[in-house]
Amino acid sequence: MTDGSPPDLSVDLAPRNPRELRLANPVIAASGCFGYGEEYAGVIDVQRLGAFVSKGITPERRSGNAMPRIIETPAGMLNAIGLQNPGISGFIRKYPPMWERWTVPAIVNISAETIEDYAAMAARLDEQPGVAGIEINVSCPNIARGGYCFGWDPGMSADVTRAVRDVTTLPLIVKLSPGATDIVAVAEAVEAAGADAISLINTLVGMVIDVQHRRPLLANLTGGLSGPAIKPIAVRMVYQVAAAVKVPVIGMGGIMGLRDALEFFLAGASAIQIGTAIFVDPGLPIRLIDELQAWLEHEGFASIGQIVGIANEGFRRGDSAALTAWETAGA
Amino acid sequence: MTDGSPPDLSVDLAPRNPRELRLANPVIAASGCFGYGEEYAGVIDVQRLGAFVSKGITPERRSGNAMPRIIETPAGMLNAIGLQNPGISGFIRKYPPMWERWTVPAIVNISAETIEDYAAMAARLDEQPGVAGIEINVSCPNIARGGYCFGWDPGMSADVTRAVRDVTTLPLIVKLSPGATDIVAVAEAVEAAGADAISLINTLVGMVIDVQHRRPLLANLTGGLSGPAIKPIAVRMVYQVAAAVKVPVIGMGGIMGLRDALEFFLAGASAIQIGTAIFVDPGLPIRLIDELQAWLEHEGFASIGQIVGIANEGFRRGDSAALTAWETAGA
Amino acid sequence: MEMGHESGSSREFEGQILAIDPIMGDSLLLTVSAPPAIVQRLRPGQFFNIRCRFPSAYDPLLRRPFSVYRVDVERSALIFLVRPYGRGSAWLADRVVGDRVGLLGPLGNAFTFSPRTQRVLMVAGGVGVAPLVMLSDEAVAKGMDVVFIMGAADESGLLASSELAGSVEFVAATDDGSRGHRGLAPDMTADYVPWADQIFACGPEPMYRTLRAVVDPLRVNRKPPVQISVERGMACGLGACLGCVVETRHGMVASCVKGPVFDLDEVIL
Amino acid sequence: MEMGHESGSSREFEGQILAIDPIMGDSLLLTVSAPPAIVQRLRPGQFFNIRCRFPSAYDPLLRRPFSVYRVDVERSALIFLVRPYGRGSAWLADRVVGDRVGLLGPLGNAFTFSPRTQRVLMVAGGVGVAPLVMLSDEAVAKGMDVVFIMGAADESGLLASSELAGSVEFVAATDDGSRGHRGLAPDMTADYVPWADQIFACGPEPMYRTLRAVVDPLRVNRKPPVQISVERGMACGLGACLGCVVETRHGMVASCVKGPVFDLDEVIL
Ligand SMILES: Cc1cc2nc3c(=O)[nH]c(=O)nc-3n(C[C@H](O)[C@H](O)[C@H](O)COP(=O)(O)OP(=O)(O)OC[C@H]3O[C@@H](n4cnc5c(N)ncnc54)[C@H](O)[C@@H]3O)c2cc1C
Ligand SMILES: Cc1cc2nc3c(=O)[nH]c(=O)nc-3n(C[C@H](O)[C@H](O)[C@H](O)COP(=O)(O)OP(=O)(O)OC[C@H]3O[C@@H](n4cnc5c(N)ncnc54)[C@H](O)[C@@H]3O)c2cc1C
Ligand SMILES: Cc1cc2nc3c(=O)[nH]c(=O)nc-3n(C[C@H](O)[C@H](O)[C@H](O)COP(=O)(O)O)c2cc1C
Ligand SMILES: Cc1cc2nc3c(=O)[nH]c(=O)nc-3n(C[C@H](O)[C@H](O)[C@H](O)COP(=O)(O)O)c2cc1C
Ligand code: FES
Ligand code: FES
Repeated sequence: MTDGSPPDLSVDLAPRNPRELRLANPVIAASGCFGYGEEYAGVIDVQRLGAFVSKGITPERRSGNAMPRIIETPAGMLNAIGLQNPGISGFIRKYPPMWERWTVPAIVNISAETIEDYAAMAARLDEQPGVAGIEINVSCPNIARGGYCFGWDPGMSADVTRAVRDVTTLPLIVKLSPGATDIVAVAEAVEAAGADAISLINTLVGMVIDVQHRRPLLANLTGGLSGPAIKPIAVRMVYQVAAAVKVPVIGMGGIMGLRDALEFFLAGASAIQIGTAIFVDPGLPIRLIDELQAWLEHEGFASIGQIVGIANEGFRRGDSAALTAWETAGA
Repeated sequence: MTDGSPPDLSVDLAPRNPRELRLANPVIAASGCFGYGEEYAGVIDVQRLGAFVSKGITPERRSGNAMPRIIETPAGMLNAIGLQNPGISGFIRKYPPMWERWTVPAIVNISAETIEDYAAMAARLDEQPGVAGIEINVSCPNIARGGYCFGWDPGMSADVTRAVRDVTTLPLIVKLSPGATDIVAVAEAVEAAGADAISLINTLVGMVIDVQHRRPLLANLTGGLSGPAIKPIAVRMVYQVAAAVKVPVIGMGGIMGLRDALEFFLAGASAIQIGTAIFVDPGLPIRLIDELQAWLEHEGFASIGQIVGIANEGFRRGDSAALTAWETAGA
Repeated sequence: MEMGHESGSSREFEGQILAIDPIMGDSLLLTVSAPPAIVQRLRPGQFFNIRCRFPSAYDPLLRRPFSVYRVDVERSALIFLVRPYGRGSAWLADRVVGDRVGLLGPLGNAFTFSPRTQRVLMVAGGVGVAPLVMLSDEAVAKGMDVVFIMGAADESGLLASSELAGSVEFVAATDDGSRGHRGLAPDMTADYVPWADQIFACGPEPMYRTLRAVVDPLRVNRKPPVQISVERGMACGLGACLGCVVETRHGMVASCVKGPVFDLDEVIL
Repeated sequence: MEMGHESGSSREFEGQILAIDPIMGDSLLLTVSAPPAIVQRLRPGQFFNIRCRFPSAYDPLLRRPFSVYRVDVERSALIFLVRPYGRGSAWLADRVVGDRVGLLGPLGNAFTFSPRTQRVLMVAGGVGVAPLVMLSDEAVAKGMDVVFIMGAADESGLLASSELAGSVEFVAATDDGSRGHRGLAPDMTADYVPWADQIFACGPEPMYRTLRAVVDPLRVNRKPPVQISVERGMACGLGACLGCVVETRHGMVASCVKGPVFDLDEVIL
């Protein structure tokens, strides 16, 4: 099976884009959980990562939400950071010049409330040295549509994707929101609109009540739920979406170790992102690279690509293996 | 504040229905987690419960899904029982006659794949002694609409509600599916269609991959996620829905103790259901009744009704406190 | 069915760990206190659903079923055989004497002897040995002849024969041949099938398929009958969730209530 | 900024519990081994993010920050003061000598002495006492005069004055007056404000508001300066998640990196 050389972990996350998004390995640090990369420099060897995604950047500087912004939940956490960031201009001055001297690909996560703002940010990133790709966070309210979240609607998600695609040739990842009832419809729409890859899942909206003070605990009232608690939902969505689209899928949601990571690959993810786990186990992403390689070798696979989607028979056959009604509805 | 008498725990879950659904206390055992009541008779004093909800009943007998049907997940579990039940006829022969001799109100949970089937079941339950109310489980695929889940669509949920309302005067609870992007729209639709109360949340659809065998672990591929893991999502949805509707809201999802229960009441639930927790802590529902009473007394409330929704300022003011765009989208 | 309107006879209680003894390699025998009425009435094959975490930490969430290995009537205690395998059993194996654990039980049905049974064959695979030890004690006490076949991956996984009454004939089988016969426990049964009045087996599901293949050609009119204890992932342990069902000739039945002991000829494996 | 392309200097490691000693009622001092380089360079006020669960159980999920109470250079160990409060600290308090715990650190900035400081006032509320003990040791070693005010709910929550160097003047305050002055720690500070060159405080957030109200009228040109250590819920401890921010005159800053020590005049509480 293998010719003695170690299994190939590399992956191109933008196969239909000439600019490519080739990663040495499929382990990516997730947006909002890795700052701008430098924060973890003293703790792990950041350069060994497949890639990392920046904190979400917005058109203008944002100071974020009031405190408290995070609260632990059973096997998970809620966050309502409120996209604290220096804004696209401040960001461009500071980080891409630093990243240019790094070897690890840096992906910029962008958030906005209008289609024009998404496009304007993307245009500024297009020829920016140090930027390897863009991840569009569509889990934001669309001001023009009364605040209905872009990511909940296939049409709105596609509109954002198209607008960004029109102004940049950079590899483009669209990050889906699990709040969408029909996640496959959104995935298909953004694929058709020019996404080079699809990442999922972003957080689910949750709330914790502070019983003592009789009000929601987070200053923002609600926050995004992440961590192991949401993993089964994430794996299910990756399984569905990977079967439906041709572009690579990047899976995330609650990955805490090798077995979790393998669940996502087997479900159809070409790469994975690690978010919340980095907070509790910063060494995990680097360890995973080694563990993935060892596991592939042990199981006789020549590359990571060989295990992508093999838990889904339809995926393996190349036909779209939609889940039946009872399967999707849960039962 | 209190006149010395213990705080009043009773609640009417169908205030706009002359047949009433008056419970001695607001603690209800959830559907699918309490069998038909008799299973827990040797373990707890079932008659002390506010009420209990039967396993989901279907028009015909179902033997359920193949095994495995359950798998533990981080702070939660997935189930794909597949509605194993004797069917409405077998059910009516066996259980309501037994319940008639009990003092605890028994609510029947019904599931079907067509509107006609829902209505036909409800019609047979209408004058059935021993049945205190109906809970409609709309988390089922609508065969007439290609298997799209009833509960994901306000219109389809309302159609089922209306059809059932037309054939029975029994108190009618509609149980919402958290898979709906806009849960408030579904709640408003079923309220308008005649629901006496709304319960939420049902399980979220999830999947676990069996890494060793490289396929989904559950025979059904997916299952419903329940337990503490989903609590923040459930609390958020109860908060949103309770602010939007006038009928009582019954909250559930991951309640494991007094603090969790209080979160739901403060968010706007008039009663709560306990599901997964019963498996791990069967004594919990009865203990909760006592703990709720003691807590209300300690905090100086005269009744459970006084704390319903007080974590939501808009709810208290009586105006619909919709969350802002960023709050609902998470951020 | 009449239900207790007073506070029902609770089967949920906390036991205190009275002793922890090593057994079968990395496994442990946990002696846990329990009410006398429960200890005295316990039948071999019954099990308890044990909470395997601190009450305030919700992961792992569900209880774990454990068969009773033996009872200690004098100390009013239940003895469990715990193999540290995954998260729940590892937590349990990590306890120290004096700790308290949450028990729900006794649950399930039991192995049963037919009135005229004199010769019994036990077939145990790994930790499946647990309920058969108590059953052997009972058989010996009733004056029966017992042959106890046990299979394990290697020598360290075998029960010490001193754990069984002196009159029991102990036959060992290991996958690697490090002790006893090389092979699986069911392979050793052939010689004893014609001899036995009843066969009792407990082990992983594949073992039962092998057992069926071995014994069926040797049985006459489904005699000797074979009782097996099936292992299913469980949630409630009380027949409420229907997560633990076994397919039988009479449909899907909850193995926590109608089982875990089934007649091999009744179940579809 | 240049980054190590080789394997970075890891601040994540496992320490072994060398000793557990009771202190302040139900609290414990945990002595945990750590690399000598870390122990020797540790500054008072820095903290570690400690994993407070078994690695394979994901609830409670997040690490918990704990200040260093003292270092033991000879044993190459860090000493933490743990109050069993919620789920994480209770887990930590449940460990036994020999257990290993996961540490991430040292994290955060430190209390700093101004070059000409000779007289220092410490104001500690409850477990907030931890970093001020190490700071007092350092002040005494530098030949400074130290007054240490400590407040607690009742007598049992107070630090034994023997935990501090003999030259330290220890002033106790309890909410119920069971020992020392009846009242809050900040109420005792007034007498010492004119005397002190620097004030260092650590306790719950409301204590700082009280402290500000007490000291502000007594200070001249914001002198003596007051350094406080703020307590925020944390996730990463490294400035990456922005979950632990403190509002300052210069915006929202991560208290795990730019803090936990802040100048009282800089933060908006
Ligand atoms: C009636 C009965 C009696 C038993 N008696 C004993 C006994 O006497 N001694 C003993 O040591 N054990 C006994 N067991 C097994 C025991 O209950 C546990 O299953 C075992 O200890 C493993 O649990 P764990 O938490 O350690 O492993 P886990 O952490 O639960 O994981 C074990 C593995 O099984 C998988 N798994 C977990 N749950 C499921 C599921 N529902 N479906 C499919 N796969 C799943 C996991 O993915 C993992 O790979 C008995 C089981 C039953 C049903
Ligand atoms: C820099 C720093 C140093 C510290 N040093 C020490 C020390 O030396 N000794 C010591 O004992 N403690 C110290 N603490 C506190 C410690 O980190 C824990 O917060 C404390 O032990 C309680 O954790 P727990 O797991 O026991 O409680 P938890 O189970 O986390 O619960 C405690 C309570 O706080 C609430 N809560 C939890 N997280 C949040 C949040 N993010 N926002 C709002 N409310 C929340 C919970 O709802 C609960 O009511 C320090 C904290 C910081 C930030
Ligand atoms: C503190 C925090 C901040 C986050 N910020 C962002 C963000 O700015 N943009 C974004 O697309 N996702 C953001 N996320 C979502 C994560 O990237 C990821 O999609 C999610 O947390 C699920 O993965 P996990 O369970 O591994 O954390 C954030 C998550 C956390 C926990
Ligand atoms: C094993 C199992 C079976 C269930 N069966 C049903 C059902 O038949 N009908 C229904 O409406 N909900 C069913 N549910 C959902 C629960 O009633 C409840 O909505 C959900 O589990 C969330 O609550 P919890 O977290 O307290 O369990 C089932 C849940 C479980 C765990
Ligand atoms: S474990 Fe629930 S029915 Fe058997
Ligand atoms: S804890 Fe993450 S930034 Fe401070």
